[in-house]
Amino acid sequence: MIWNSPAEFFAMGGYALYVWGSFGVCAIALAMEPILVRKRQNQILQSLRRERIADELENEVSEKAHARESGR
Amino acid sequence: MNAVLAVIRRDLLLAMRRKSEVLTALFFFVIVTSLFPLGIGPEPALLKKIAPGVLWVAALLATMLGLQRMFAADHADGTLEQMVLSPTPLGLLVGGKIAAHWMLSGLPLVLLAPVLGLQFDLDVGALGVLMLALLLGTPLLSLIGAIGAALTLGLRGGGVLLSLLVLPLYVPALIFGAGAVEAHIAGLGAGGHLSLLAALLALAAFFAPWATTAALRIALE
Amino acid sequence: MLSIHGLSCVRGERRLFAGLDFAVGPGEWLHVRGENGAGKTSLLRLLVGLMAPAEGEIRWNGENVRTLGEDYRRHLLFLGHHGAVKEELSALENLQLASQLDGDALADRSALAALHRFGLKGREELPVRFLSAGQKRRVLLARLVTKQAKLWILDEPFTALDVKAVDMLSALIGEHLADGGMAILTSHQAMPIPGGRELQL
Amino acid sequence: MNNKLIHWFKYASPQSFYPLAGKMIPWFWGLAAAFGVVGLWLSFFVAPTDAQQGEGYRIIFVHVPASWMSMFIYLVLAAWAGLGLALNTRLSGMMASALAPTGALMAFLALWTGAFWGKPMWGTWWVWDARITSELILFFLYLGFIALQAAIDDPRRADKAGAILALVGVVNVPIIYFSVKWWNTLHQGSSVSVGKSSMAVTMLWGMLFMALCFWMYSIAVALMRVRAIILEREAHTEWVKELNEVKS
Repeated sequence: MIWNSPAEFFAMGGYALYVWGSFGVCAIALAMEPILVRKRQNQILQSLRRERIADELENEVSEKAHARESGR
Repeated sequence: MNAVLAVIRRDLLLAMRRKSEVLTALFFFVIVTSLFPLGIGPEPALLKKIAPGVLWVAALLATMLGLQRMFAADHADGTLEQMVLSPTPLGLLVGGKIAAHWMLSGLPLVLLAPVLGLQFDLDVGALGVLMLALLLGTPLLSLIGAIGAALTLGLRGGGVLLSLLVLPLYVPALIFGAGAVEAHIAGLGAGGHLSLLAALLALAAFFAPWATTAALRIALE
Repeated sequence: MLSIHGLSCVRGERRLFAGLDFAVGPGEWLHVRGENGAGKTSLLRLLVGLMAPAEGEIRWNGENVRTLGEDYRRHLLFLGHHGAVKEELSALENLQLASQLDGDALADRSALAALHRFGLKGREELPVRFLSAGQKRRVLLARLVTKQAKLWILDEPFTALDVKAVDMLSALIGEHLADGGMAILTSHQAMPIPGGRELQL
Repeated sequence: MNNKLIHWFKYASPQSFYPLAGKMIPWFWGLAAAFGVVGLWLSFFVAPTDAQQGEGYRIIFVHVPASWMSMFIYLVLAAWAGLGLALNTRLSGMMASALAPTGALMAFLALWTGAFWGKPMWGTWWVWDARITSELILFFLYLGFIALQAAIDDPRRADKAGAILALVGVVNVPIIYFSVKWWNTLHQGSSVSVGKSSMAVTMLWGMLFMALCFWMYSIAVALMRVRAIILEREAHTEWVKELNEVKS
């Protein structure tokens, strides 16, 4: 093991800002990207679901109208 | 071949009828290069050092000004469709358009550059190299620019988009073009830079009309 | 002879037409009709090769026009919505440059004759932007006289024309058909030219 | 042979690729995580302190993979774009558009970590070094690609126009690299020699594993994005309406 204590690990031999600045930004970026993509996917799925519900409602209405007419 | 000459002649004729467009780009070149000494200071040694870069960047931007109009007018009035339907291969006609664009935007810069170079205290040899570099480099700018102009044809925000697409591709021309003059001033000889510029020009002359043609067909569909 | 086999056209996500079959032989003409947005212009653009068909083939004398390329375009004259007329140039220059684009030089004599036929006498040297919309249209139509093409494909050739010009153009198409030419055109009005068939999109 | 070709074309249709990609994504996430854990362990706990650069050198464990991936993704993007242009398959264009944002992100990370590496090593955030400058221009090329596709409404035209731009770019990237390198040697003043110091073998292994992690990550994210793009473009089709995700 190279590090004697956690503090030494986080200090990175005096390069803490640079090392953690690089790794931190990479970690944030690589975590954010899939979240944003997932959001995009959910948005499109949601609009597709709404379209489907709208279609179903339309069908129901027309079926009811049809039933009323034939019942008469 | 007659058709290619006809394309060039028509574009030159049109430019003569609306001179302002050509002259605007030229004045832009003159003004931009004249602004630099005002911003940086009149020290001759410094000006001499930055002259090649300034002249080249200004030439780059001046060429950009006319790029968007390269195909836009022909697209709007249906001439482009007639060019696609002409029995002459579209690649050759596009080559004619590019040649005309160079004669209207590149060639005047080549001729004007030595005068502006004097403002920056360049000697006669350096002025010669500058002209030669621009002579090889400005057709390269027209060729690469044509691809961008065809890709952005008829798009919203086309002008800004065009510069975003084209300027990064201009980097080699800028480096070798300005580098030739710098190398000459430094006494290293401009031969290497100029031959690389010529090689790039040959490469672009071969590929750019083809890519432009493909992009135009896509834009017309 | 132009023949179309199972042609379909898709614009964006919409299918404009599908499975279109027809043929136009020498001396025949086809009147393409349909509502706005039915795909008339798209059909013409497919026929001249500005667009690629989604399905089907267009053949000229039995060969696919995609493989024929310039051998097909040489026989073709297409006049679209837009004028393809440059405002800054005169009628004469427009006509001559258009011919040169096709690879033939056009003598002053025949260019002037064509313009006179369309009633542009005295306006040959005027920049086109000083002409009226109908006169600009006539400059364009003068191409019909100067270009020797077997197949004419005209998109709304009668728009912006007065009665006299309409008659003149009808007569011109009639002559072209009598010479063994072919024509395909879109138009909203009925046309008194014999030998025609209608295609409803 | 012919059978195989048909097999591949089957997966080239968005309809059959959509569920396939869905099944592949977790695997690539798993691989990315596994390589990432090993890579981070190697880069922080196994790789020794560098004799010249101290602990600061550890930035290369993200910097090098990011710059490799930014270049590699551009090549893959151009390959998909060329394939789409040649074979007219719809999926190719979608793959190219799905890769572009990830490639741009990698180029950005390469520049960012490069700056954070440069500051302690060379005393400046930015150096006009051939590699860094080329990376910057690569970043611009990505932005141009994304902007061009965003400006075109018709997805088919966007695919084709993007493809031409990507191919032009791929021809240009090496030219740009060599021109910048040439320019850099002429201007001796700012040239920097990146330490050719004897790299420990464990450092190489760490870099390799981190690069594999980035690679798998890029595939996973690109597949996720291509699924979203497929849904957006095929929203009107029957098969999308019959998907389980949509029904529930």
